[in-house]
Amino acid sequence: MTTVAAKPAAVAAKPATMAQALGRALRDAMAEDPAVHVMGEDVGTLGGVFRITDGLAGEFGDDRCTDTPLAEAGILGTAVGMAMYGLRPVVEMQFDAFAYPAFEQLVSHVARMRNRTKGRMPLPLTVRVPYGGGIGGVEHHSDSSEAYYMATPGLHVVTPSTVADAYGLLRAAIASDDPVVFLEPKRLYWSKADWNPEHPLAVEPIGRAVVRRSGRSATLITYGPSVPVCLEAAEAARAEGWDLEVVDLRSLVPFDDETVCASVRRTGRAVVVHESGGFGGPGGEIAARVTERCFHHLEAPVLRVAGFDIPYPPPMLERHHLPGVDRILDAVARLQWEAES
Amino acid sequence: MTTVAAKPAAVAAKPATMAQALGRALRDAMAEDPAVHVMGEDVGTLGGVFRITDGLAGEFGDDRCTDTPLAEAGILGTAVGMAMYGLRPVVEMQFDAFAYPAFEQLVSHVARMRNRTKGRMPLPLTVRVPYGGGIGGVEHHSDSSEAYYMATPGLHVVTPSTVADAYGLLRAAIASDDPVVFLEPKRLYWSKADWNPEHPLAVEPIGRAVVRRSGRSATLITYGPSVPVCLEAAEAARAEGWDLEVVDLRSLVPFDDETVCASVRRTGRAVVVHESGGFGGPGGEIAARVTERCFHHLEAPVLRVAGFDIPYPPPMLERHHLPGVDRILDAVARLQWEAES
Amino acid sequence: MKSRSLTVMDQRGTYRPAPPPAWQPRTDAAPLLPDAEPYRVLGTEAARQADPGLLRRLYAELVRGRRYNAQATALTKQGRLAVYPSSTGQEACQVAAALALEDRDWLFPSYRDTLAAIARGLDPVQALSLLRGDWHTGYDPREHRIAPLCTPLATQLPHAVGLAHAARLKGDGVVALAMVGDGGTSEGDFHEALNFAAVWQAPVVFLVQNNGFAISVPLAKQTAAPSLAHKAVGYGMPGRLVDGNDAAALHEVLTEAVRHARAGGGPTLVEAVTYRIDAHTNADDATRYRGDAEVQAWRDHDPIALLARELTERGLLDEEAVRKARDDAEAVAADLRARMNQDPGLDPMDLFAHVYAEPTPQLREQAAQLRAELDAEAEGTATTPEGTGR
Amino acid sequence: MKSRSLTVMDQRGTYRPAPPPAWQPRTDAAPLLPDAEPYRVLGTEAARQADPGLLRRLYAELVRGRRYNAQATALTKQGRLAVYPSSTGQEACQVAAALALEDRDWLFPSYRDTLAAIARGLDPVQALSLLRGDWHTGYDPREHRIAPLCTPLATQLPHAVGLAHAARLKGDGVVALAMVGDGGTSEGDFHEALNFAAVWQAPVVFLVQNNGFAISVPLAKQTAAPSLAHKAVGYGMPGRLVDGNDAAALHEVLTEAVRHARAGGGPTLVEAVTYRIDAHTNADDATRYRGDAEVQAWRDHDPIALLARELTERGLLDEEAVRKARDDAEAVAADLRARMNQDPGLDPMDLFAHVYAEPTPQLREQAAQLRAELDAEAEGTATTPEGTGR
Ligand SMILES: Cc1ncc(C[n+]2csc(CCOP(=O)(O)OP(=O)(O)O)c2C)c(N)n1
Ligand SMILES: Cc1ncc(C[n+]2csc(CCOP(=O)(O)OP(=O)(O)O)c2C)c(N)n1
Ligand SMILES: [Mg+2]
Ligand SMILES: [Mg+2]
Repeated sequence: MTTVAAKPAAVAAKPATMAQALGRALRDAMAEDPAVHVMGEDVGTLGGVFRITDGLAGEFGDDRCTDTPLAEAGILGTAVGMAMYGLRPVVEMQFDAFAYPAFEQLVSHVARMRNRTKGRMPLPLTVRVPYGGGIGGVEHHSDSSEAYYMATPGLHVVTPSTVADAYGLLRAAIASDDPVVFLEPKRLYWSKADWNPEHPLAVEPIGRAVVRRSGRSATLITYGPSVPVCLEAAEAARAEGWDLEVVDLRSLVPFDDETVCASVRRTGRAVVVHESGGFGGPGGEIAARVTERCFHHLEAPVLRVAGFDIPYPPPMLERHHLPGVDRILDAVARLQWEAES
Repeated sequence: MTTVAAKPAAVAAKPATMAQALGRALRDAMAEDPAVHVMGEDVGTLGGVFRITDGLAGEFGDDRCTDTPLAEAGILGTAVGMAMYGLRPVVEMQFDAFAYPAFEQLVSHVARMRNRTKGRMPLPLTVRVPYGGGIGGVEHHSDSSEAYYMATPGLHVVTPSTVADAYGLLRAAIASDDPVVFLEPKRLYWSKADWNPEHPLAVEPIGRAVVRRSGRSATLITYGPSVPVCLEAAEAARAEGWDLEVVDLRSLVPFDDETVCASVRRTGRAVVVHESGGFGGPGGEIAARVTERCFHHLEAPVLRVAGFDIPYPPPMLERHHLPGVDRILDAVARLQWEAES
Repeated sequence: MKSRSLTVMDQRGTYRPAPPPAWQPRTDAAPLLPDAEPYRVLGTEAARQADPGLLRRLYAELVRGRRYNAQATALTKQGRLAVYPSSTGQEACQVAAALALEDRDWLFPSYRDTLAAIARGLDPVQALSLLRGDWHTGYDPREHRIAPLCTPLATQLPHAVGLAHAARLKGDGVVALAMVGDGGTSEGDFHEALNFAAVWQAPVVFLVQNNGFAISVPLAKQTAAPSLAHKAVGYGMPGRLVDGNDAAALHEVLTEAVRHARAGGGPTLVEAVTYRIDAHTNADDATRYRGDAEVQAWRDHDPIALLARELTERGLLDEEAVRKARDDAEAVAADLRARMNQDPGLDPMDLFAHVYAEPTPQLREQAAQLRAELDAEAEGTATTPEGTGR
Repeated sequence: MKSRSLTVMDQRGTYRPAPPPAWQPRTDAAPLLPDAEPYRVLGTEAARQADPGLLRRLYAELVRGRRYNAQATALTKQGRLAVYPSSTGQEACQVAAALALEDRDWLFPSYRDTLAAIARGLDPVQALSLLRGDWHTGYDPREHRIAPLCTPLATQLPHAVGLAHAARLKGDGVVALAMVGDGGTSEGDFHEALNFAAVWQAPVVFLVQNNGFAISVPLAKQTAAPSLAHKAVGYGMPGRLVDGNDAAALHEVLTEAVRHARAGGGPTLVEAVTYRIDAHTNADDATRYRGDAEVQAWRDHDPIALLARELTERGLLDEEAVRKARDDAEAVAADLRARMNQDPGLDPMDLFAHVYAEPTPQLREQAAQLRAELDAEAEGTATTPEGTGR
């Protein structure tokens, strides 16, 4: 698994995984604010199937970290009621595809409660969804469902790609007075970075993209599990003479037009990269809005490298589906370099 | 309500509404193929809240047109089982937002059954969803949910804008060996066209867009409820000196790149128009793919006129939300005409 | 399996090993089962013991509620409401639900339950926002402890459970009462809510108004259960079957269920057997799915008439009281009529104000666009300012 | 409301008006209720009457099933399976479910039920496609009348109801048997499926394998019901509680429920009380949530041992038969091992072949792209052909 560098920690830094950073974020949030409650399937005694919530039930008790009955609509629906009463529930969906039973609660209630009540009933609620493939998961365990959430006004949609962001963005999500769908890239759970567990990392504001790598030839616009792949592609591209910039969106909603467009205006070329299926996926929105805003800076159309428009493949075939370095470089090659020179 | 002209009928034509055409399509399909079963809430005795299924229970009996218990996941889930046994269920969801409880069945099963079984278990199943606003519906009765369905590989997504297409496309959907989400624009239910009820209209192939109005200045790419609005805008645009082409997609999946791109290559300018929210909505995909394919033909970026990125407004405010003629003309005006001349 | 005599089952009893270790019944099923017939108070001995003040209060509320339903339906004809789902015939359920609660408790109404919200003290004009179409929820849920009127059926039931659970964790002694129709019991959310409530022993009362129909679909196509109250046993909570047109019986059963919940006894499922006298909404044609005779039979079991008869027999209702109730109801209707005729004074810019705590940059752009359009419209420069879709 | 003595409820009985017109109980609740204790055959008088041939057949299948579970778990260690959810300890449920069905009937397994599919005659290699990861469903559901192994819990239950309903409409005499875990009963789809089944009187049998846990979550956090079988009454169908480690009892109850469904009697809910001896899957650490003592208690109630004891006591099982069963199981395991070590021979182009009956133009483009990549890879021109994400 790719190792992603985080912000350097002050003292006595040691390697931590993204999974640990997420767990730490939950712990710190619970310790700071008694209104924060964690709930979901197997989050208590077991500590979650990915062990993100490990130790929370022990530290804060079953009422703060609760093993619920096995019913996702019920989990999210009761969390809505808890938020209505002033709590800050953090819900874990066990896998991407197992969030679908809660879709109605999410779309019809979570996303609309504040607006419905003219702001009188905000819903501070975080829905953690482990998402994406690359872990050899069997059917229904590797979906990229961000397109559904992006198309639902009223939700924030956030996804980290580094250990530091995992901590900082999850803290910000829990602190937000709005509902946040927090997408955790499963295959980065075991990615590592040095950090100092005594000095937890900063809370990151929601809604700002970051340039993970500066470059001048073209911009790779990406997020979550595809960030390390893009960074790898950018390294490989040097051999071809391309100096690629990599923008990590971090937040799909709100969308940071400013950072993205500043980069594309500089480079004049862009490729959007994500695992989610291409058709109707996030890349269409991103390419369209970049084109609307940067049309006269573009030397070539904004291209997309995405998962195929197919149900997520079985483990033995997933490598053919996932956008990899070669596919990204192929797309970069199609950015009409001849036209420029 | 706007009246849309259908193909001229042979003899004794008289006006029919889109609602009637849909009902007739169901009737004819049921009469031709005993495997076709209609099911949903209130579709039997009542004939549906929009009366689309009026008379079917009387003609074909309760077992062919069935009032189900009130549970959308159950309706779609049992329809899956019926299709597995060789029937061709046509499911009615009462309103757009009330299809969400069935989302998991749709995404996790309906869309995947054929692929999951390597083609051995196709699912010939039609899900009729009345969608969109403009009818003064209270909360949850006016959603445009097509972005969710477009982002789900394995589904066909079809939507008529004329009386003739309502008949022709619904027949094709029911005849299809694949699952089709058939989106019915509620506010066109009472739109009328002349047709001859003795000679039902042709079955339209799924996957082909049509040029509803030819023009040379720019292309309006649209579908469903926005087609009449675009045609109206095209008429109004003549006063401004613009000759607009209007492409009615009819099928969002598969997408007819050929027809759309041929038009845009001719006109050099395009605006995508739909009611669905802009961010993460269908327009992003459409603008992106048109730009990818027609970049050097474009005089201006492909623009989008869409619903705002907000939960659907209450009836008294919906007119401010819906893309109307003025907003379309504003977008056309922003297509950088100066740059050309 | 209609009879339980499986071939060798009769042999049982001779040898009974202990149950396997993981299996123990957690509750005794018998006390969870509802009565075989709906519970009644009016017209029975029990009514003699009921508090006269309560009965008179219920009567006044029912009369006012019926008038409110008639007025709201009339307002749809005048285009003042987008739609109105009447609770005529179900006023006893609506009023009893409201009156069973203390001030600190929460009510979770469905889309049909504006009357319950009003009986709880909510301003009718605020209650009607959703159906008038000026906004979705027209009141502050926290101020009134009334959750938003809920359109997607049964989806507010898990909210009630979560809220009650949170209140219990805080030790606030707050109870939630959630309302759902017979049709709504078929939804998955009903099941999940009741199960969570029972597992958490949440202080929540579920009131099913079984009015015989889900729009046009009769109960027999909705369930094959002995009663909807029987569903309780599958969750390990008590089920109660009540005559939904008997305001006194309802008030007693609901009050007892609320008290039980508050005392830490956990949730109760109450089925109130009633009837919707009006069509589903003003837009519905009920003659398509039911006959006059059936409606008439239920008119003969009218909640107001049942209560009036009891009160009259006991000398608790004189002409004066009847007139007072009627006048009071007329005043409420007149006030509603007058205020619903006023322009709600909407600001289209509100469309962007409450989607998030802070509007996103995208929403700020869109708000600016609408602002410009409205300004242009105000200046009269827009060619066609009116009409849907323009 | 723990005791049913509401203040005035005691007064009832003196006056009992007819129930309101819309309310009639549709079924008598009493026969729907399960027994207070799980039904047993083995070790009881009833076992004496059981068919010796059937008992011996069950024994051989259980032994084979246990060996299959062990082999499949071993294959995960060798990287031949992506994951394996073992049914060790639950073999009696698996085998009885398969054997209760006729050839024309349909089985709807959950993700844990490969053994049931195999006991029904499916090739283990085909059954394991999902868990091996070479495809999702590795067999033709229509050929074997086995629905795809279903990962999202309880979601296949409505499919079973729909299929059974369709079969009934065609008059085919086909029954569907659908399997779900104790955890799965909490899902909305469980509720909706059972309700549809009862309303439609569909010929379907629901088998809940209550193995005490949903991954780590024990039954007490899943439900407060007297038993899961008690849920049946809320749908108006009979509920049956069976010892899930007693193959003879299960076979009898399931066969009877299938017969009842085939005869037009409608659905039955069967709860089999059993235990998962292995961890949830090879990836799970069961020591985090349960103790050895509990596992040992269940080992003492082992389905194979229970059956072997009965057979031995009746002189129906000699060493020869034991050895034959074991040899047979070993042969099956060896065959499975050998075949799972073979390359499944996958064609990546299959990714595009079955999404639709006809690939969309978009999929044709994407297939061409992958084809070109694969060709380049084959020619060795690709720089880094291997590895996830490349
Ligand atoms: C999830 C959902 N599905 C469908 C509808 C459409 N609908 C509105 S009312 C209604 C019938 C409700 O019946 P019931 O629950 O008995 O309540 P009642 O109308 O009788 O008060 C239906 C199907 C809805 N509002 N929500
Ligand atoms: C809808 C859904 N939610 C969550 C999961 C993840 N998951 C897989 S197995 C399991 C526990 C299942 O428990 P139970 O139903 O008792 O079956 P068992 O594993 O004991 O056979 C969970 C939560 C899933 N597969 N589907
Ligand atoms: Mg009803
Ligand atoms: Mg289990």
